[in-house]
Amino acid sequence: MEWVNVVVQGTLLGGLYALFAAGLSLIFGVMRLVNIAHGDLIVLGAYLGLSVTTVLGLHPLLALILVVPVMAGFGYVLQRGILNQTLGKDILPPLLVTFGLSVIIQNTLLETYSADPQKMNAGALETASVSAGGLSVGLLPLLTFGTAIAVIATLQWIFYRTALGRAFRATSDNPEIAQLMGLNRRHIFGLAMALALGVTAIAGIMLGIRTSFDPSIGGGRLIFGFEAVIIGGLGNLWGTLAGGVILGVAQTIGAKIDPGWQLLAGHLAFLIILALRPNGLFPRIDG
Amino acid sequence: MAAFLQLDQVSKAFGAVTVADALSFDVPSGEALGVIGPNGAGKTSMFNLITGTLSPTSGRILFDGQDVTRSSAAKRCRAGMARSFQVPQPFSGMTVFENAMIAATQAGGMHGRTAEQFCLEVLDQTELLDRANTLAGGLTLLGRKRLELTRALCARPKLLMLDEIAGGLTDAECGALIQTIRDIHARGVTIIWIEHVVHALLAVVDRLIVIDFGRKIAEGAPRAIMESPEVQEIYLGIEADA
Amino acid sequence: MPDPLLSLCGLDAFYGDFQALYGVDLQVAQGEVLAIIGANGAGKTTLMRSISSLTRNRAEMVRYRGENIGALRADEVAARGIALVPEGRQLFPSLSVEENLIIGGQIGRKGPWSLPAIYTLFPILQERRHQQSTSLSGGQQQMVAIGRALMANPNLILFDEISLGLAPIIIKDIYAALPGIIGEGMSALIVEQDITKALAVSSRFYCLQEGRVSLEGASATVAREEISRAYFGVA
Amino acid sequence: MNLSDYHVTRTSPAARVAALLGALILIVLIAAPWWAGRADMRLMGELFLYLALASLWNLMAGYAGLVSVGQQAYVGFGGYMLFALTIFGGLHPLGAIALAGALGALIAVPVALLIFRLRGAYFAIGTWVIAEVFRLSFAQVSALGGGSGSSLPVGIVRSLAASRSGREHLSYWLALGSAVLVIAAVYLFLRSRNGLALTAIRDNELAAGSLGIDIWRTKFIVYVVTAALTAMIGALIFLQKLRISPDAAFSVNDWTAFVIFIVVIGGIGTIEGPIIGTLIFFLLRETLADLGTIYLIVLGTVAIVIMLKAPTGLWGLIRSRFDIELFPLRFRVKPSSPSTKG
Repeated sequence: MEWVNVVVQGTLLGGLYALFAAGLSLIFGVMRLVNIAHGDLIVLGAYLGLSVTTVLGLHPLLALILVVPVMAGFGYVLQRGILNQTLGKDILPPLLVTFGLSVIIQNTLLETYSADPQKMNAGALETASVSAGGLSVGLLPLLTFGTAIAVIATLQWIFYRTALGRAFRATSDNPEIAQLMGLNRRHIFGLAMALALGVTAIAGIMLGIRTSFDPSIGGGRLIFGFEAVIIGGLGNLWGTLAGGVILGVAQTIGAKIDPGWQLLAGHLAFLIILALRPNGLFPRIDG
Repeated sequence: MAAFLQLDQVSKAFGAVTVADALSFDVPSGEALGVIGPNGAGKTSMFNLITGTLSPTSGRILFDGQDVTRSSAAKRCRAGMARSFQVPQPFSGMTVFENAMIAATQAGGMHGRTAEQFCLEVLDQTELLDRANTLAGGLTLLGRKRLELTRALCARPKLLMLDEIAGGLTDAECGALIQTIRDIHARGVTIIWIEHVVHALLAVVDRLIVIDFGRKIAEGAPRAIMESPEVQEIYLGIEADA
Repeated sequence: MPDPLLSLCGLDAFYGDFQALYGVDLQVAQGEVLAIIGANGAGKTTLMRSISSLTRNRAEMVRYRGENIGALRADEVAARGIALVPEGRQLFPSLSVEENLIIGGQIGRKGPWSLPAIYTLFPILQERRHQQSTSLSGGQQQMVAIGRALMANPNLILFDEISLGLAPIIIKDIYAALPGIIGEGMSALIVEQDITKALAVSSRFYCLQEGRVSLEGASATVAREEISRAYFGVA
Repeated sequence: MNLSDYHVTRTSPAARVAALLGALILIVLIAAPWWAGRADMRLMGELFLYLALASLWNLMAGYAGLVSVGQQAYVGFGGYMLFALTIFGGLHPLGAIALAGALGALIAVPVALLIFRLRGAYFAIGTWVIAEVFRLSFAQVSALGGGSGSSLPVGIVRSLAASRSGREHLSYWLALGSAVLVIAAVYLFLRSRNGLALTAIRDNELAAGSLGIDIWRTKFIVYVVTAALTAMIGALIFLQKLRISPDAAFSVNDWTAFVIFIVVIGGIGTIEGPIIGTLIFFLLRETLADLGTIYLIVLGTVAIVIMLKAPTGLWGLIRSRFDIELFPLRFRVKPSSPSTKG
């Protein structure tokens, strides 16, 4: 029973990691951009949530209504103002520019909010739990997991059922020919980044409710998201959720054995999967 | 007798598009083989399969007595293959001379002054010597094509594979090119040459194969092949109608 | 002569340091079908890319319906009614056949072409409409590429080597469909390596050689030797 | 037309002047203990170590196309090896530094086998994961102080040199020597046949492969050698710091972010770039140090602007303007007797 509990907790933790990963996966899927600043943007989302809750006295979940559009707008401006200029055959410019961005965001947060760990107050939600079959599961982790499923289902729907998704896929397949369809690549990429940062804002707020955070933790969140993406298989959103769950379960099992091993166990699970299945567990099948 | 290069039922498909369809042919040592066929017939894909840039869906490729079907491009090159690319692939940030040096030192196995002197000779032969210090990225298309030939020659191959190097040349230039390739052939180098400029091809090759839709549709003595009705039909639409 | 639909005035084009086109002058009248011929590497594809702004130019080098469009983005040129059927078809592999067609009509220009019209023209596409475009044969893929361009209801349609890599019977079919495609008022530019085919469907032609126009004239009356000379430089 | 009219050279007057100047500067630097103050020497020592790290990162990213954001793995590994080998192995610190390099190469082999499965940007994050694994693993070693770290025992420090100034001079010379060694090694490697192959891979992998260059193997060798040298530099760094902890040893900011900024600002893919970049980095740091985090924001912004507006960095701008190479790699074909041509 104890181990079942560990697996359940890990699975739910995986929902959070899938949220970290979804934005990363989306950006890579549409424009082959790997955003090193992704983790710091998650943390930025958490801090924006914190500001909204403290200034307006809103519940963190209500803060989403403000933070998601703000982050999305920021994403659009960021993409059109800076990141579009880095796209091309050479992988170095996007990598180094987003790396620079990571340092800037991290230190701006440090300057604004100080290095002290912060946490958002979600009231009763934090402690509420549901019991079933001898297991007690926190409502918040359950909500996070549900959010992850909802986010991924929505992204999946956008990608495969809407004109925007069609434009994303066409631009990703062949950006040059997509322009001949009247699609302005720069605008499409801006919209993709806006969508990705909207998801990132949700991830940041879920993170901020769940644990304390400080400006330096972005790198770690990037790595968790990245591991979930690779474990699940590039370009597969549901695979990303599975990747997040595997990572989460590996971490809780590691922590169960020795509290110092939580992160190490997650990384090792990732490296083992990389060694055995370099394309991830659920690679997208393409022609 | 084992052929120097042998393709045995080599096929390659991308989805529903087949670029090589059970291709089989032998090239004896020392032969100059010409390859013709319309654009998009799979000629360059065949080169990619032979040199290892593509790996076949099925079939076998034997080179110099070895099964090289699963070998990397680099390994096949070290075994003695060199090619030119139809779409030139220069090392753009390096000079023409450095491009030649890479081929001479990596594939040609030469060192130091010997390599330098050899490169100068080849550059002279391919009429690029006066551009030796130019960055390869700054060459015209013609210059790039010559650089492709230069690099392939600097590799000192046993099997030289040329992919459309005569297009766009003036008559005099084309004549010089034919002479260059004849000289190489005379040294015993086996040659496979894909070319649209048919008169250049006919001036050099011993035998011709015709490729269409990834299939070998004809093979034989050059003149006879060129006069065959199917070649007239598929390859030179003009003559067929005239 | 009335104002041409499209005119190129001294069009130059570069790839990095390499110049692919040198001062090309060319006119297409409303409703005219023009053939572009020339050897590999003569600059035919570059010409197509320049007209559709995939390769950007100086504004006045490309003039279309009285507007200088050379410096516009490719999507802006597309929105003005110029569509390209690119060499090698270049369908979107992650889109279904139908989605490939729909995205072609995304610009929202009014005209005779719509999904039903395309399906009437190429019935096989309707049968295959939910398949991935990569699972089709080469000829069917070419139909999708043509359909995708038509969905934009263009005034000017550019065909770049539409018979490349297709079986003769399919090429015949596609050429048989061309007159129905290039209907009332639509102009077309056809790049084709099969000179006979190109001349048969066009009223005038231009021959390119090493980035320059080496010959132009009426398709019906041109002599073979003249083309041969313009094509290869020296006969 | 006679081929004997031409010859091939790899040097130039500018390079000869640069070599002469470089030799003079080197002599002045070697003599620093006789003219520089204690604080200056410490600063210069740090500068040399950063120069060595930057030159190595540049070899990987700028030439081999292996963009790593996890080189702190080897800096920290080298540092920890120095501590472990001297404290538990009883080795002399200098021997420990050398052995740290060898062990760095050894551990880089399985690491490379794993992360070479990732391409491009994913390779970059993969290297970061490795660095995290190293950090978390060393944090588990209680003999080395676990998460809080440990100090180098006084006896070991003393074994370097009896006097404090002797130790300071020695560690200065070691830092200078390592920078000179790394730059010389990179220069000689790039001039070699393998270096030419590496540059070819950077320009066009397709063509490089079909000219017989084993791309995987070449990159693998660069990765492993870079790891070994980085581990040695790491050992030197912590020999100067005398204290090590997982967070300091495996800091992504200190050992990778700064290094990347140095290379980007100076000019990636050139030997001269990291030298200029290091000088500018230290200049900025010394003038803006009081600003704290603002300094890092400025640095990040400068790096982004350079990457977008002048991706070849400062040295790239200088080179395109004046066409000079201080470290001549280029082959030049020259007419032997200029009088024969008009």
